[in-house]
Amino acid sequence: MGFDINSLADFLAALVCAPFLLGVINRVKAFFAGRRGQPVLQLYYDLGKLLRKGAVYSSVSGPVFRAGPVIGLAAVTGALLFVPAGGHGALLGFSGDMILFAYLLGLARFFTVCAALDTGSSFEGMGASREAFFSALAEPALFMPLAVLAAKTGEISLEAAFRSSSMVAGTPLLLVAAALYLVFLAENCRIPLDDPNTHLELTMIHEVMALDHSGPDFALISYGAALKMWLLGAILARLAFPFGGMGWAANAALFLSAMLALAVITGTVESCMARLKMTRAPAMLLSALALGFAAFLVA
Amino acid sequence: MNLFLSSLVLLALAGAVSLFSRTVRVAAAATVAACALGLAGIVPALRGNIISISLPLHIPGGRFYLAADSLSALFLVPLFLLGGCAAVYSLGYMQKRRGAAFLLMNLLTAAMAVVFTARNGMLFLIAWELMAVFSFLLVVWDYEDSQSRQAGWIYLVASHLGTACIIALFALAWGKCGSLDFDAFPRAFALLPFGAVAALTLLGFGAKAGFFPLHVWLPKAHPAAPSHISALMSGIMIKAGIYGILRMALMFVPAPQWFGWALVLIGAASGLMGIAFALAQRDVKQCLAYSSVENIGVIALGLGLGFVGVSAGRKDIAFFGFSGGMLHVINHALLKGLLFMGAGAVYHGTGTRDMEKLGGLRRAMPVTAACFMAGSAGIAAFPPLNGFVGELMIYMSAFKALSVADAALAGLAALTALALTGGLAAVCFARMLGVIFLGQPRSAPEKAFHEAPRTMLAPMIVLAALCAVIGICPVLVLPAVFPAAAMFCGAYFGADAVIAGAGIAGCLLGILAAALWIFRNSLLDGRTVSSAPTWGCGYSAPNARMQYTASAFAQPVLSMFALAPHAEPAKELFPKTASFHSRNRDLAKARIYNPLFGLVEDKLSVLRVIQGGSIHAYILYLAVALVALLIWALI
Amino acid sequence: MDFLIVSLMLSSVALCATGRIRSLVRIAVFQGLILGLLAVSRQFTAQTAALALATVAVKAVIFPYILMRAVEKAGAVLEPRPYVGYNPSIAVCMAMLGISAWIARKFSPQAPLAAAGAFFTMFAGLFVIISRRTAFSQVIGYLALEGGIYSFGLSLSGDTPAAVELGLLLDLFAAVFIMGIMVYRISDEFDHADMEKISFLKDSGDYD
Amino acid sequence: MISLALCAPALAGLAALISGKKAARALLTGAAVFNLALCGLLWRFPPASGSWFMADSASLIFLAVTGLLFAACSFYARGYLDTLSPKPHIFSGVFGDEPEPVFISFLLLFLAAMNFVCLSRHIAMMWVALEATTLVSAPLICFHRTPRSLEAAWKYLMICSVGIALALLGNFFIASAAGAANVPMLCDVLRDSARLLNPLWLKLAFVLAFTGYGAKMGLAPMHTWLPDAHGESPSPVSALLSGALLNCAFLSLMRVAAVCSGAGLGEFVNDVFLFFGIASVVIAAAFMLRQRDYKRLLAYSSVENMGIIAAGVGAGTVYGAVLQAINHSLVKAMLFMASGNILRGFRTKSSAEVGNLAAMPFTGFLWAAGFMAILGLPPFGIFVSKLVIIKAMFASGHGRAGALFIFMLAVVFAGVAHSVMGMFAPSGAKPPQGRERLVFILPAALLGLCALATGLYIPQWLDAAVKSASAALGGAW
Repeated sequence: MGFDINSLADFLAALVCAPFLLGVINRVKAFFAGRRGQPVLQLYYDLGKLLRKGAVYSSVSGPVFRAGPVIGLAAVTGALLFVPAGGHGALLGFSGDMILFAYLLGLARFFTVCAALDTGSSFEGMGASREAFFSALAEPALFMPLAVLAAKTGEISLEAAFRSSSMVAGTPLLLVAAALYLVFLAENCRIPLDDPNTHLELTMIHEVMALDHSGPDFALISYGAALKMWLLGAILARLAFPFGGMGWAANAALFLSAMLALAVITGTVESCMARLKMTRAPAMLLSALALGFAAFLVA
Repeated sequence: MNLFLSSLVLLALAGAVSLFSRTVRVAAAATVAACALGLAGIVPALRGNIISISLPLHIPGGRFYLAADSLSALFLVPLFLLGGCAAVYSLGYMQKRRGAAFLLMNLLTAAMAVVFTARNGMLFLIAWELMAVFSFLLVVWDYEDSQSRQAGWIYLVASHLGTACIIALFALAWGKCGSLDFDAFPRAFALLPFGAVAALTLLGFGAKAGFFPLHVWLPKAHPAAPSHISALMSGIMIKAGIYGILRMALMFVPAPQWFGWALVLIGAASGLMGIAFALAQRDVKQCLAYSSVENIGVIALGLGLGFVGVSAGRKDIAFFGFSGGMLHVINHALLKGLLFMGAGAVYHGTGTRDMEKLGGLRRAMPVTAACFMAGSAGIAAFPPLNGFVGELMIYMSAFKALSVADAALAGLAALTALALTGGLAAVCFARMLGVIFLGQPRSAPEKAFHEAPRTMLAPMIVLAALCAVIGICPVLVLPAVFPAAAMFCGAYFGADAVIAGAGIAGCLLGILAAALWIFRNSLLDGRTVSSAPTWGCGYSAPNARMQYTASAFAQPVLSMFALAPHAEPAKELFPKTASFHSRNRDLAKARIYNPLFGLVEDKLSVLRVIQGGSIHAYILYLAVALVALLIWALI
Repeated sequence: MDFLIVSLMLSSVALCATGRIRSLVRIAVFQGLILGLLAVSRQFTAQTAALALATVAVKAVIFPYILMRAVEKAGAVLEPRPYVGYNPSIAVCMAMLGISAWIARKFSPQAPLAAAGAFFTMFAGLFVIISRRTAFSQVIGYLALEGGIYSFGLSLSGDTPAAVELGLLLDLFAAVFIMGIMVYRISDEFDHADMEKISFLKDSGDYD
Repeated sequence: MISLALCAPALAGLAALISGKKAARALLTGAAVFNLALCGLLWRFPPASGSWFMADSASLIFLAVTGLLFAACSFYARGYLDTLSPKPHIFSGVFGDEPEPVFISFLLLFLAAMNFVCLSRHIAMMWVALEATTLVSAPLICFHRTPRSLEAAWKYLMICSVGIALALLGNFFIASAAGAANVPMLCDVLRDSARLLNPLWLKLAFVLAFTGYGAKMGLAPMHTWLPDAHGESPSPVSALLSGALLNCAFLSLMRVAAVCSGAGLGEFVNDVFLFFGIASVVIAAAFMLRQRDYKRLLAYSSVENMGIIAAGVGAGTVYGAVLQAINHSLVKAMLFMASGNILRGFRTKSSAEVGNLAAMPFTGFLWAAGFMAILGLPPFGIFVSKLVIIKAMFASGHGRAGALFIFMLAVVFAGVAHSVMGMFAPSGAKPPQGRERLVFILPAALLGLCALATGLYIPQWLDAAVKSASAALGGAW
């Protein structure tokens, strides 16, 4: 557990600079497109603006619509508690928190889908249906890398797995990282699967579910999305760059640079790949699952 | 033990009283009292010491021998809980012939209680078939419509085929050890070939539990019964199959490696196929019935991992597997009971069970909506509620099995199946919740729907509360689960940390959500909050029917399983007609059972030419029989 | 003794060969007489004599009366074609004779002819019942069957007690009497007695 | 005492022949009650076995069952005869019925003949009695003189007489074997000293007796007369035929089988029983699947149950077989009476045309309970005896036969459940008006209660009697 100051500091750092990642990704995409692009801190400004605004609710929607964003964010922050976000251990950890981590993400998705359905609009329904379908496939894809970690280290707690010595290494590490990266792209609706800044409702998946949210609710949702990106990014980073040994400052710096690198990579991937056809999307998720299997067999 | 027996007698009496007295309220109170008495009766068994009673029963091989150990107690707890709730629920739900319905329900509960405690083969079989008969009479409750008659017939035949395997198993054992008592069965099973015993057990009890290829009757029978009866059946009766397998497994312990494997594969198949078919259904109760098949699959996964752990010698894998499976038995009983009662309330309020015609019931039936949401979140196994705790244990067992050489593949198979099933379950219940309760009503105007009466809501609230409480502090239900799991693989104390962790996580989540909710409200109270029609992307005349329907919601997922709803494309240049229908043909039934029954009938109808009506042919048969016998005698 | 048995066998062959009802009845009467004589010839005591007389009375007197009454009632005397033609049925008789001889030799070495005769009459009776179409001939076939078994009983077994003998006779008489009434009623009801056409009660495949 | 049990019904039968309608009915019920009382007496003080007759436990059991059934049927017949209006029966067209006294006298003679079979000790005398039952019951079948019942009666008479003639030949074989070893032709004596008899002759005798008595008992392939006879005869008569007569045939077959198995032919005897038992169940199942006439359905279920009993004997448990015979008689008689009520209510024999049976609540309940019993559902006795037989089959190593047996029972269950449920469905059929008379309900209900009793609690004396009966008939427990 080690409820020490460092992990608390990491947790707060994560809360603060989660939206920063999105800014970096947008800047990288703009750079590739030859534009100056929006300021890196754009998401902070949006959040601040939204939090000060009122809200417009659809006459059709009810309490579920209002509870959706709140529970979504709560679940994601809950998941963050268990992830060794900084250079050190996670705030909380018990044997079996990998499963809790995956199911908390599932809970967040479940409530966003219900909130979307509550609006009674056909577009949000379509988004909800697609999101539900992809999440059904993403769940096993997420479990597989975690399973490999558990199998190698014999630990079923995220924090313990990362701290243990017999970490995944060599080719299995590559396979696990690739699988996790695919899941990262799917969960955070990046280009190959879903286009974050499309304006045609029929093509959106993740965005259309937030179509009817306004004011503080929309702020909570976008902050939740950013936090989720930071979450999965943290796992990827901890996996790719084995930390440990150095002081808190050095670890934190190394971790932040890793996250930055991840954001840049995502930006480049988004700019030079077109979006997959809707029927091809499950193929990508199943390939993530296959990579996981391969990692398991090789490890 | 006499407390337990007196509860059974009281149950029967309450039923009989309800038959004659006009108000069924008295009988309901008596039934609830009987269930409470029953619960009190099995408390000593929960703590591990076996209570038993044995009287002579004057039929060959029969002995009135009841004994409740911790395994029986595990199954009796949800039985009495649901039995009481169903009794209260039926007060509001049943309109016609209430007395008879009450009698049958009470007798069904009593028969199930005897099944869980019988220690003599003859008594077990009698209680088993009585359970089937009473539930059959309740399935064909409104025998006016041919649909429920057909369902009743399929149910009766399927349960009879299952019982035939059990009868064969008991007869084999009786032949070998000369007595029908369960205590003598281990001796008999040692002599019998293990393959035969295991096959008969899995077939016989699997048919009642609803394993994948044998589940065909379940989605037809459960929806036809009145809702509180399908709650009882889905919650407890299919668990009798699981109980049977466990009871028999106790007798041929140690089971070889492949038995655990078989259960894991069956569990995976049942889970995936169950939830896939559930997604393809339009009828609420059929969807819930198929999800029962899926949950039975999950339980089978847990038990399978338990047996794999036992044969691999790892006590922790086994303990997690068994306790996960058994915890899921209790959780599923409560959750499925809650969901079926919810579906009953919907049917009671709206008069229809077809999801495509419902929608927006949240406004008309707020309490039912809240309970149904709690149930769906629970059964999709999300953290704060009790479904998560059961599946967490099974996951732990799967994860731990990964690092053991010969159990790794089983663990991997279980893990992927459970993950995919969990994902699809979330989709299925989001769909059901969204399509029925959220959005706008798709058919009749809202005021026609009315909330269920208080007597129906009370049990639902009680069940929802129970689920939440078990989810938050699972330590409440452990005394029922851990001793039962320990019967199979010895006590193991690592599990308490996991359970405590899950509980803490649940509370934490609650606190976080509450904090955010307060934060959000504080932001909004100063601001202008207005309401407007949903953003229809500028479409000029949106109407309620444009909402996403159940089959539309499930279409992408089903396209993977070749169960997608069938859309008839318009063929002419200027299409006048185009049609869309979503038939939910049950693959197993169409591909396995219809051809099988057809084959049996053709083969047998060949024999029908014997009765040709001509007396000469008849006497010829006589002569031929004589000659054949003569030849047989002389060779 | 052997002469009686041979004539019994010959009458059985005649039974299979003839078609018309009246000649069938005459052969049945003849067989009855032979059986009576057979009973007496084995051992002549007051008891066997009385029984023989009773057998002859039943088979030769009462039964033809009943059957002829039924035949007049039926009117249509023409015997429809039987399943197995008259000539081939004689060939069948030969085969049956061979079989009964083989069985007799195998079972009662000490009196092969008597056993063979009995078996042959029995098989002939059975054959007539199976191959003829009208109820009349079936009754006569039954009588021949009964006679064959009775002759076997006489030749083989020891002295069956009088009560059993009487019982057998009583049964035979009742059987003949009931069959006679039944045939009479059938011919009255269907105004023919061809059992081929009277076969409404059947289960075989006319429905799904 | 025994001779009284025989003569009383015979004399009553003859007296009924000549007396008027009122007196005949009084005689009928009087004789029935007297017979039942006599059975009770015989049970209390079992008399010594005379030269011709004896009352060992097997005969006592079947005597009691026949007596009970006859009593129930006699009360039912009183009501049945009332409903026969003087004008000809509806669907019998032109033909009137037999005069009532004739019907009653034949019924009583039928009882006398059955008692004769149960109590007889001499094997040939038993044959005579069985032949008498056939002859007496043939006119009973065509009581309504409809063309179909005439045909059924003729087939019944012809097939059974030919069968029993073969059995007579079997008797003569036994007589010659016994004559050679000068052993008297008495069942129990023969059984005890079976070792001395020439086994080849006994084997032949068993084959002939099996064909003959098997035809009378309704074992396939000699069963062809049974569906026609039981389907077409009036319901009290078919109740007696199915319930009591098949048992007598079974008893006589077991007497001969006891002698043969005593002489060391047990292996062959059991194999024959098992083979023909399973064959009967299979053939009966074939006809019960798509059966449209509910009385014929009951008849085929009798064939099936006789097959079960024969399979029980073949599997080595005569105890199970006798228990099954008792249970089957009780339930089958009840079902035939209920079918009589349905026939009278709906005027049709085809189960498709019968609908909303709930309009006749009592008969409906009896019909449902009866079929639950006959299909072997637990609270009733047949479930217990079937389980004993299945256990014996597996214990005696006939695993595959046991599996086929259970599968066929399941097929029968499916077919029958489907057609019976169809009769409860609300269809176009107009439900009968008027209240159901007690005389039609009470006898059936009493028999149903007995069947339920044997399912839940077999009293000590009955258990002992069945055990000694199975020992007497040469079977292990």
